[in-house]
Amino acid sequence: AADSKLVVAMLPKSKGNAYFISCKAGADKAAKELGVQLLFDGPTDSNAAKQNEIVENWITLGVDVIAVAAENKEGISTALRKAQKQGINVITYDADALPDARAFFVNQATPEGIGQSLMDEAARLTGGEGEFAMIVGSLTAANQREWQKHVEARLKEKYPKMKLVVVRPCDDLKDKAQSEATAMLSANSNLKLIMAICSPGVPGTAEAVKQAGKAGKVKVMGLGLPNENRRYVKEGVTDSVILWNTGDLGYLTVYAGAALAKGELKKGAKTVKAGSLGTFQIAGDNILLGKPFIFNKGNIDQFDF
Amino acid sequence: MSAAPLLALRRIAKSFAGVRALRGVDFELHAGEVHALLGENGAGKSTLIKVITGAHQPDTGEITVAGQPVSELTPASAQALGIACIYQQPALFPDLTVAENIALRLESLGALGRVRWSARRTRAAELLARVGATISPDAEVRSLSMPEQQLVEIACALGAGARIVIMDEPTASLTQKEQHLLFSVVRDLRKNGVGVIYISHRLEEIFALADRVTVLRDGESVGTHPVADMSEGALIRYMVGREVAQIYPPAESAPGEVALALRAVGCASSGVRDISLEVRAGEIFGLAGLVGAGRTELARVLFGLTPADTGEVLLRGQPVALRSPQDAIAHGIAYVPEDRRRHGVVLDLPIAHNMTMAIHRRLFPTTWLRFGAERSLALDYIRDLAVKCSSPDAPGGSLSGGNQQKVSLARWLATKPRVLILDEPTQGVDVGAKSEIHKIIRGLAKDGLAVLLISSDLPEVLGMSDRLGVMRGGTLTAIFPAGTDAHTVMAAALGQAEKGAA
Amino acid sequence: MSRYFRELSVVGALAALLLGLAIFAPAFFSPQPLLSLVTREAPTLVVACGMALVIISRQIDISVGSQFSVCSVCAGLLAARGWPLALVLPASITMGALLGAINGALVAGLRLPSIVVTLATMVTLRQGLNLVRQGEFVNMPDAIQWFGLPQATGQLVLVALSVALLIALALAMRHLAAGRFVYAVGTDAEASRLAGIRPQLVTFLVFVFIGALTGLAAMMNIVQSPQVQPLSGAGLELKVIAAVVVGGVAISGGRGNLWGAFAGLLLLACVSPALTHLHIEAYWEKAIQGAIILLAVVADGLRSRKAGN
Amino acid sequence: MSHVTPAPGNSRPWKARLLSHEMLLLYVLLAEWLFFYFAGTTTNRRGVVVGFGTWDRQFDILRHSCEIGLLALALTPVIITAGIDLSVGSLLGLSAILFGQLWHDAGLPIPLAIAFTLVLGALAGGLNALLITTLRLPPLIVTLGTYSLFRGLAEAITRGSVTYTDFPESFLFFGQERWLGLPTQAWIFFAVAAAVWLLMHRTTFGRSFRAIGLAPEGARYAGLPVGRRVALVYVLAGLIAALAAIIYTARLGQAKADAGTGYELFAITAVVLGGTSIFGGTGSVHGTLLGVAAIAVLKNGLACLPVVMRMNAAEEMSGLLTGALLLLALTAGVLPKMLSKLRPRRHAPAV
Ligand SMILES: Nc1ncnc2c1ncn2[C@@H]1O[C@H](COP(=O)(O)OP(=O)(O)OP(=O)(O)O)[C@@H](O)[C@H]1O
Ligand SMILES: Nc1ncnc2c1ncn2[C@@H]1O[C@H](COP(=O)(O)OP(=O)(O)OP(=O)(O)O)[C@@H](O)[C@H]1O
Ligand SMILES: [Mg+2]
Ligand SMILES: [Mg+2]
Repeated sequence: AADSKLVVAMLPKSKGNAYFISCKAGADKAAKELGVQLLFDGPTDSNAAKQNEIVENWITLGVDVIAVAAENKEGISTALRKAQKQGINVITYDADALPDARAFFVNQATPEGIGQSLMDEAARLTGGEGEFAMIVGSLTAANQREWQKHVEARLKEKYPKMKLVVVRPCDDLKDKAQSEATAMLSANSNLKLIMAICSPGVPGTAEAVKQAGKAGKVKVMGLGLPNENRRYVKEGVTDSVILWNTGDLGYLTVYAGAALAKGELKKGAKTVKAGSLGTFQIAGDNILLGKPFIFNKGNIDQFDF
Repeated sequence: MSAAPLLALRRIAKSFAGVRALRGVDFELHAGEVHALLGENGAGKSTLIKVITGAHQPDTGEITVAGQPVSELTPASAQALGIACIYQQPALFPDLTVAENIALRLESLGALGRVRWSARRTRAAELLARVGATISPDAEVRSLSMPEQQLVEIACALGAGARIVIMDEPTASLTQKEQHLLFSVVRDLRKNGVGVIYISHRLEEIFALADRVTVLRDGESVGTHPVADMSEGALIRYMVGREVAQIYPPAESAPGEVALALRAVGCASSGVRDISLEVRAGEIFGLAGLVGAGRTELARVLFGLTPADTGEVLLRGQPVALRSPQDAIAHGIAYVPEDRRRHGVVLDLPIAHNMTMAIHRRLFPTTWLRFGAERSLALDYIRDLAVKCSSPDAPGGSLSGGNQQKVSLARWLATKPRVLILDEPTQGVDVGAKSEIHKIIRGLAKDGLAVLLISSDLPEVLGMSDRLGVMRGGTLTAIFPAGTDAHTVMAAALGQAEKGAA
Repeated sequence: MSRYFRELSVVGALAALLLGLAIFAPAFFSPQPLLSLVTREAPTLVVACGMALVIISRQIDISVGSQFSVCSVCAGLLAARGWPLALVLPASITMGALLGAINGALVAGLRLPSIVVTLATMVTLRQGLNLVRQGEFVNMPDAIQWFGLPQATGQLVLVALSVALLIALALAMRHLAAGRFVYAVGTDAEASRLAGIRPQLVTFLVFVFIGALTGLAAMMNIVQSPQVQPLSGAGLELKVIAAVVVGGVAISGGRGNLWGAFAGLLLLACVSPALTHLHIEAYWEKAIQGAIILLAVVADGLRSRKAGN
Repeated sequence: MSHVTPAPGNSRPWKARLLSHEMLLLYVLLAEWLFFYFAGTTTNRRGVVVGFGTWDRQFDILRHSCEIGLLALALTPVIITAGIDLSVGSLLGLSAILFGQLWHDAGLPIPLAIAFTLVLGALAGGLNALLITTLRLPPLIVTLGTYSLFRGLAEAITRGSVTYTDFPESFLFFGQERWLGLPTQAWIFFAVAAAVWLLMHRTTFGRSFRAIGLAPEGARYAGLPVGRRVALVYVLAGLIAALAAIIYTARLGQAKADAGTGYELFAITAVVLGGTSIFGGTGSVHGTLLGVAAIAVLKNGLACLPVVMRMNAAEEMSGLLTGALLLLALTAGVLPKMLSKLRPRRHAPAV
């Protein structure tokens, strides 16, 4: 009870996801450096209702900071507002809630930036023309829809010679991504590229392309972790994987949360310090992590997460 | 008789959760004898049989087979010892073929043994021929009638080369012809040195077939006697422990107006066709016929379970549509079904709930339950019909067969019917309860009910009925007045007589 | 003929679907996607065979999905520790058999209803796995991939293995005494006890068997990819139950056969790739699968009602 | 030897009643609650009492239990008629979507949209009822089909992605605020619970559901309208699932196609834990409520235990323990019987 450690509670969308596991690694590191207690709990599947329940639990537990990757903007915001009313510091990371429900958003990259990076990279790989397909995580995940929207917007705006022919969900399962990609390949003989925007989707697609013997002929790219894709990138099946440094995202989130709780980070601040990573810029109420990074054959071995 | 009996039981006891079904039974069976087992409902006959076949483990007691003591009898080991049983309810697999059913009993294959389908088929055909059945070995058992299934059971026992064959009320659902066939199979077995244990509530069969008889009462054996030394009266005294008059109560009033009239009623899906008859208030109209003659089907038509598609049903002169049991009840028709354990009482529900089940609308008009009213109604019927039970809250399954039948009857009397259909009301009911039920039925008729009494027990229909119809092949072939002799009725049921006067 | 009405009608529906695809999307029949489809469904087929046995014996097992996940992760962890394939494979099968034995002991030994028992073990196993692993993936060494064979050969081995298993089991169910025991127990446990069969033992063994098959299927699945995802078994139970039931195995036990289950599985498995090839939006997939299940039972219901009258 | 079996007199029913399934479950619930009250309540850094022993937490438990509780109430009559309905969770999702559409796309006022949603839920239940009663199909399979169908329709209608939000405050009041001290939806839940309890235990409907569960043919021979009663049970389940969808939407402030995924299994677990036999015929509504409460307290209590918090595994632990509790409840019903079977045989020689 008299344990006077600061308690930071961090809510991922789905805690088994490799993406969030690597987030947690960074968060753990920051928590150790700061001497705060870190709770890292979330649904095992992406489930908005469960996220709410966990936040409400944390409210009654009286934690100091709640950091949330929102599965659903509106759904979670009510609970977050309630937390703020009880004097809990609320920030969001990875996926934002409504602006009035949190103090800051640790923004790894804007959906727009991600969508543009993805589309630009796809255009670079195909030479700006031809048919391509897309694999998404689930049909109901909000951030996926957001990214897809921005990909399509960029496509319309800048690459008139490219055509998105099919979008299929893989339920965040690698096996399913693989069979979907296989079906796509045979159903669309002119396919030049498959873009997977969920992390199990990229290796699944790569496996399908590899098995179809179309490595190199059909490009594979998407959002994913270097470790999951290293094998395929090296084999030349997957061309590029786009991601920010997820460990840094977790690290920065914990630092920002702690700073907020200690009163070091206030509304209107222009920068925030995050231990060994140095200082980060703040634009409005968005703490910016930096640009997404493109991993390819040349640089992938430098990263381990 | 020979020194070592084929089967000897000493002081066998068995209890079920407090019910002492067997309290120490001694029993001996010799080779080449038909040994009848007799007793009231619930005396423990079936339980004893299940002990012999290994289906139940006795709590105490010894079993000796051909001089060898056996312990821990299981169905498999009993089979290996040459014990075969034809249960009250055939224990066959409805989804499997006849050949396969027979094979499952006879072949003791290891789990990895190979099934020889053609050999199975030939063997089945051969065994079926031996019991005189014309059943295809490839027929699925669910498509067979009850007697046909019984014949398959007997074929199994024959095929097993059993030394001890047990028959638990095998004739309860057999036709006369099949019954004679069965008797000759039994005599055949006896001739070949097989010991047969034969259970039946029909005393005439015991006199016709058995060599010795053992009587069970309340789970104890009260004596074994050669059948030749016994009279019917003596046997009944042994069973019941008192005298029972086997006299049917006489009619005490003249029938009134026509309560129920059928005009050329038929129902294609259940094989009932062109039935015309009239039943008057205060009259008992008996329906005789062989099993499968369609009497139950007719009752189901009248009760709206399989609605009629041709003809007309009139109640007190008014034509009515009987599309469902609810319709039938609303028009004052009640039906006490044949299969009391499946249809007559819900075994897991209290007696009181069972009794009020058909009168929810009347007893609970707002659908709101009135426990007090229900209880007093149940107590009334328990008293009036002399149901032996601990309380109205006891589950129906805790009662003996005869008392279950009374509960089933009470349910329908509670509807205050004008027409009462009774389907085999005394089947599997012991002599004592049977005569009580007869008295109740007669009393109901006296109160002005029109009673349609279906029974395969020929003396019963003859004795109880004011008029008597005979069915055959789904239609009514003859109607006789009271006092017609058994021979004439039987001949009509078998289709050997001309159409009687209606 | 009418005895196999259900199996034939499923085959008919499958044929109609394939015919439609042949006309409107001939690309479906190119070897690669077909091979990929059957490779992917091979493990499911193995579990479906087990499920057919369980349902024929008048039980149900909704814990197979969780068993599948547990076996996958355990096998993955062993492989990652450097165990050779020759040990990982039997270990996975044994693991499955043990999990099945728990169900079997509860259902057969204590005579508890299998639907509730396996519901409980499903939840327990799934959450236990989550608790221990927190959803983490397992990275597998290359030696386990495709059973250490070249990929094309490996695919063929997987498919051949599952088909061989199907044929062997289908024949065993018809021609071995053990198979007939399963039918007998499913038709009427009490009658089979009186016929000298030990129904509780048969039930127990059926659960052990489906567990072992699930362990094998898990292995067949994880060799296909370099990572084991603990969620891989999610929803497997409903998929195989649906396939088996669509294929005409009666939920009330004692009726149906493995060929029907096979046809049912193929029919349901073809829906998803068929949608892609016919350029129908993916959102309809679940609804169509639900409709197929309903149509299959409705056809049966109409037929038996006609036969009944 | 000196042990005397109690005479079947007055003492037995008392003992039996105190050891009935429901009472045992009540003891478990109380034990759970007390344990978490003492082990799950702490004072935090700011000196505020937090954790399980706060009113806020108790209200949260209540709030979070309403939807699954409603589904469990819907399933109790279904299971008592020896049926099952796997589709309630999917129907919750479909109803949430339909409600969102009616309000947002069709522009209906909220009360009207609610009314229509309830009607549509009842109709969807009616589809189950139709297939089960007129064609006599096994409920497990029919509802497995509609389980897939309803969820599939919800996804197809929204193309997976449309999420309805921005509901008016007056509507969110039902899911997020308190009324007369309790979470608003708790009042609705209690009202439904009372209604279902009365239906099951005080009217002829409950009586006939039981009879149908025990002996469907027997019930038909007794003149009970079996088809209509069974249909009623599924329609009611659809109606209650739609109501749960409304509450779910109000609680989260959003309607999305994945609403209620997996809820059917929780609900079935609660019902069975509450002592309703999966074979039909026996069971009670209060048992179901106790089952729901036992699971909810376990789940929320674990989340307040410091040990569990440090492991970040409240969800998993509670799932694990719920499964174990279910197995325990099942075996608890059987083990005494098995033991009593063994006992007389063991003592028989001594007598
Ligand atoms: N499995 C069981 N559980 C509890 N009680 C049982 C069981 N089987 C039989 N009994 C009881 O044991 C007693 C003897 O029943 P049993 O079936 O042996 O009688 P029976 O002589 O065959 O009667 P019937 O002529 O009606 O066939 C009855 O009181 C019965 O209720
Ligand atoms: N014409 C027919 N078509 C089809 N099935 C028939 C026909 N006649 C009788 N059956 C079947 O034969 C069986 C026995 O018929 P039913 O019960 O009507 O005879 P019953 O005279 O009442 O004999 P019981 O003494 O057994 O009551 C039933 O299962 C019935 O379905
Ligand atoms: Mg008997
Ligand atoms: Mg009859």
